[in-house]
Amino acid sequence: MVLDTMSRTVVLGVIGSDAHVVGITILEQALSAAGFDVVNLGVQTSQEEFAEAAVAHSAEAVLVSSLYGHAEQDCQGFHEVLEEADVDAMTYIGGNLAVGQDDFEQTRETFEELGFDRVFDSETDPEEAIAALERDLHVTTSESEQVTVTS
Amino acid sequence: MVLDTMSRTVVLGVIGSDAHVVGITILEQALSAAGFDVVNLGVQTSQEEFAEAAVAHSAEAVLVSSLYGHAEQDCQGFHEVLEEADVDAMTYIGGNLAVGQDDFEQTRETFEELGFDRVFDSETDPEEAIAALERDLHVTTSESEQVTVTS
Amino acid sequence: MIRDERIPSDELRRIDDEIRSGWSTGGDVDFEEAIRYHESLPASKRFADVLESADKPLLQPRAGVPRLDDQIELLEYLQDDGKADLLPTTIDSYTRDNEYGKAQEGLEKARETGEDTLNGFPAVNHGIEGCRELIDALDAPIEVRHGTPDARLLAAITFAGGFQSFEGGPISYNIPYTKRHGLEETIEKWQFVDRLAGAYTERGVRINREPFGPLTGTLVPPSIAIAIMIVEGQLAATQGVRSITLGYGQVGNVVQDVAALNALQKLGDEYLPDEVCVTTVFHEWMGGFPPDEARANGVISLGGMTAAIAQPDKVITKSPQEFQGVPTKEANAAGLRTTRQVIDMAIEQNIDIDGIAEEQDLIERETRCLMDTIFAHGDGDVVRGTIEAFDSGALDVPFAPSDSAKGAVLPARDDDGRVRIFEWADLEMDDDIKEIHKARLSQRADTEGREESFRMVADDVDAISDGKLIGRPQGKGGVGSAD
Amino acid sequence: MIRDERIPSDELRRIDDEIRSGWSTGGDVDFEEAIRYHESLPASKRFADVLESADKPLLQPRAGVPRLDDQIELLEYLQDDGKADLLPTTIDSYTRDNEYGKAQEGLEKARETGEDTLNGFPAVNHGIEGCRELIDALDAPIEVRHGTPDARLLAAITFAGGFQSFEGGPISYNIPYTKRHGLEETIEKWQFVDRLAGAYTERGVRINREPFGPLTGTLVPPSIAIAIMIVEGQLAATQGVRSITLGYGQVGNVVQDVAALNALQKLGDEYLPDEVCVTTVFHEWMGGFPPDEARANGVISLGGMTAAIAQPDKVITKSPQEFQGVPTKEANAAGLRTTRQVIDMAIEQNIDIDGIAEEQDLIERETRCLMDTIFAHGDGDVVRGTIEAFDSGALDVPFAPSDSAKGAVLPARDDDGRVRIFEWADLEMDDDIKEIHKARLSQRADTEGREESFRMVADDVDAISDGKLIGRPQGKGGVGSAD
Repeated sequence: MVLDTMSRTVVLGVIGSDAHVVGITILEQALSAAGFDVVNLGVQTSQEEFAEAAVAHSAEAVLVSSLYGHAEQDCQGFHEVLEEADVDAMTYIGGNLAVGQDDFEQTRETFEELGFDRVFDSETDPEEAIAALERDLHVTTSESEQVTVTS
Repeated sequence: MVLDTMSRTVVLGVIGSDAHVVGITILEQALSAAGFDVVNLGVQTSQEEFAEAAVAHSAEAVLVSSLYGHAEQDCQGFHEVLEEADVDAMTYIGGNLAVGQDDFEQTRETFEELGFDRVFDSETDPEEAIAALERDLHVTTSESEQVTVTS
Repeated sequence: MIRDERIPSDELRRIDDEIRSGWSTGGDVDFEEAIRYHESLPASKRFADVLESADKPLLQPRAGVPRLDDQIELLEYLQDDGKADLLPTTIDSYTRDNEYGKAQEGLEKARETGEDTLNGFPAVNHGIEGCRELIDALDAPIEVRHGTPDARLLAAITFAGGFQSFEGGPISYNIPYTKRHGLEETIEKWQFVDRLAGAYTERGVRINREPFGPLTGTLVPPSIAIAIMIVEGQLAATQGVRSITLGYGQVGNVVQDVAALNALQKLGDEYLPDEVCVTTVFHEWMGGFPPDEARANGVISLGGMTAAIAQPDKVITKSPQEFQGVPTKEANAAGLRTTRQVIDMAIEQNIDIDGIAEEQDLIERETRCLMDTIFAHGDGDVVRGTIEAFDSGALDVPFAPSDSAKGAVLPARDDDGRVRIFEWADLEMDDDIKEIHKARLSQRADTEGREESFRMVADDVDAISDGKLIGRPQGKGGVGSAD
Repeated sequence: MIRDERIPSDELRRIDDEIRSGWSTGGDVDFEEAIRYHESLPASKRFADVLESADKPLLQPRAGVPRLDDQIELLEYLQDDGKADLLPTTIDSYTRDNEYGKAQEGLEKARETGEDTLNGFPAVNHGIEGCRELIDALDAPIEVRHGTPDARLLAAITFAGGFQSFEGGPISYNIPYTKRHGLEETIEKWQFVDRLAGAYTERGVRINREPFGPLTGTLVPPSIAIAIMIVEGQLAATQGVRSITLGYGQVGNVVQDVAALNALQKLGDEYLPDEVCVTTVFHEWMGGFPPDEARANGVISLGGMTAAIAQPDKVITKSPQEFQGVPTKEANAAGLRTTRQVIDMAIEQNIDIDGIAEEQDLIERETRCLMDTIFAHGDGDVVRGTIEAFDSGALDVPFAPSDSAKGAVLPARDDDGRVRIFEWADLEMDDDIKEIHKARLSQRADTEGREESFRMVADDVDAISDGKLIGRPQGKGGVGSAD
């Protein structure tokens, strides 16, 4: 199902000391299958590593994953680091973003204030993130895929 | 392991509306194997049925079982009924004799006051009841069996 | 003299009129109106159809409280939080003894105090209107579960009240439940229940009937249970029942349980008329439970595993609080979900255990011996044969409190934990089969270095609640705790 | 260049001295005095002897809290109320990162506030005295469980402190636990740990070593896990270890799990030197658990059932609170008792499932392919071969966070729920074996009416926590919840 469009590069990684690898492994597969060029930085990726990779690969989007509950600390100043490195990319974050906080809307607000363009919870399907990417990056896609968008 | 002694008759039954049959079925087997003549009245046996059977079979012991928690009510006046019928037998009771009452010594006292010669809890092995019977009825038995007595 | 013959229509009406005069709510029954009510129910509430068309085992708990709104709330919880596929309504003890007056007192007291003064739902007292309110409130089909020797009025009211499944039978709700009801008496009464279910069936409302398979719930040899299931199925079929669910209670040995469920379905199909749709229900362990929820969950899961392999049509679940009596609704739902998880994880695995076919063959041969002796005792009439065979002891149930059965046969586990017969008493069985049992029990005796004796029986009765399947000598067996 | 060679005695002493200077408690280690302490322990605390002489699977939970008295209380509870046969002491994360200073801060804070400010027992900070107080307080043998890439100081102190079993290995505590430690580095460090265990062994104190079998805990194909277990066993044997417990994490398909445990024991015996006593440990499901204790009990019970059939030497249990992280001690003990009940009911049943021998044969062939490629990559040296094979991708672990493994191989379940390989990447394997996997996955794709794709992988990762074994299309798979 490679899209009939130019390949777009996205950088993917788990931020901080988090070592949860399954989610991004599957997301990497899903993004590749959808036609993106994926740079997977893996787990325990620093803010600087995200920025360097985004510059080196001219990434159009930076996708940050966090599942161990310390996302807010790990992302403090992240967008400043990206800015300093002249990264001009969409930024998404997803996962278990807050521990013991049930109201996801509040979590979304927190991370939007930190500068993220989109915030996803841990129940998000890869398709949902891909559909958002396609819209945000103005990727031409087929109708049948657009109807799978649920958010 | 039939004992080297005259057969003694014991009457066995579950008193009241109680329908728990497994315990007395096994006790019947154990008593028979130990050489007793057993009259098993089965479940849901009334005070009068115990008395009639004891008279009819010249029983030397009446063994009452109760597992459904209403033993105290079911046994009120039981010894008066036995007396009126001229039953002169040892009386034992065993089972779950009190609901929600943890102190077995108190339960034992309650049933001794009602007239029972021996009171057993639900964890009693058949061997224990048999050993007590042999002592109370002065049954000659072998030494090896006496050492199995635990109460 | 009672025989296995269909009650004529006029006789049905006569008994029906008489029965319904036994309590005020009986007068409200109008058969034609009841048929219309059943016809108005959605397909999802047609018990027989839902059960017979399922592609994997459906789960059903046990549950009954006195007040209607409480019962609705309880069943909603088990449906929503327990994900029960089929729902129960368990009837109180007074109703089982036909003491509707006492049940009424209890119900009124429950309404005043808000306490559960009865141990079940007094459906006769709630009447048709109360029953239908319950049926209407829930999404899943609901079965009446009880233990009533004379369930005629209960059947008349609950059938008219919209229930489409009814547990019990003349043997299975007599032998394990009551001491003094004669078999002839309970057969006659259940012929009416089945005939009434048949009358609904004739009109397109297939009432599902479910003989109670576990019987005394304590180490019942599979062939004895299956023979009684077949007899009750035949009696129901004669009266016009066309949806019959034969039951079986887990003994705990997976090979024997799977073999028994296979044999139950196969022999049920073979012995019952072609026009009957035969399904099976597996009851999770009905014997004593460990006094510990964690261990109880292990017992429940072994049942789930067995169900995943044997794939009966229905599983009746236990709760981790089984030891202490009536479970909370949370524990009841937990038992459902634990069972569901095990079944859903194991059912697609194609687990094919060696020796099941052999064990099934043995169970089938034993069952045929028992069926043959029943037919012989009755000169071909299953009703007469059942009564005579129980009377002679050729048919017997271990640990039966009823005077109608000798209760002289005694089971014990073999070295693999399969239930064999230790004391045959007068049970009819081919000698070569008896030799097989004897050899298996002798093997166990060798393993344990002790004689075969009633001690094995006693130890086995307590084994699962003590944490093992087989009552090996190191385990202490308390007699009093045996029930 | 590092090779699979025994560290010479003088080199052992040199490293030992250097390592022990890393934290104040290191100075207290006196090898001769430690040998005398071990010799003073009763037979019931000699881990290797207890494990190797058991006649049925021994149960062991996971547990570790920062303060010594709390740890004693916790282990006493698991021993008395959980009836654990073997006890654990799980080490905190700071110690795993060799951050003894931070562990000390956490420990002191824990002592002040009474709160669990560390996620385990900082054994290095407690020192020899603290460790021995723990060993002395409990009746059962205790194992050190951690996840430390460089566990040299931890080993020096806990061995001298009286622990006789130590989990981990250079691959199994690297690949799943850390991103940047090189394999060459962790192998060198674990050679010291094994050499130190070997030094005790030479003196009659057989320290049991247990490579961590579950690896990434997520759908690891059995042959990959077994090959890594054999490699770590060989490395330990070279350094003088004589009691080795190879591990395996449940994948949830009973046939495959039993086959894998059989293969693990057989290949372990075959590949490791004769003087090594090889035992096996089965980890109950290490993947995501259902967010529901009732369903979690079902998952745990399936593990117990598998253990009853395969009869490994040890079972590491899970608790019904697995979903929410660290369980209460009550939940931890409940997991033990549920497992015990299932094993004790099922273990005497002689359950022999069809297809185990065939699956075992496949697993053995796959493992031999991997072992062959490791030896080939290293020109006969297993250390070089392991490093080179991981580097080339000929050896790989799915979902490996470590940079030392490609993590490019991807597993998916087949139509029976057995874990097959969907994406081989550069994993070395005979073509006919690849064809078998391909055929099995294609059968599943047919059943589900969809293409084989990473979606199956994603669905399978979430399946058990969603209540099924196989991630069939109807199940929604959330990526973020996949870990």
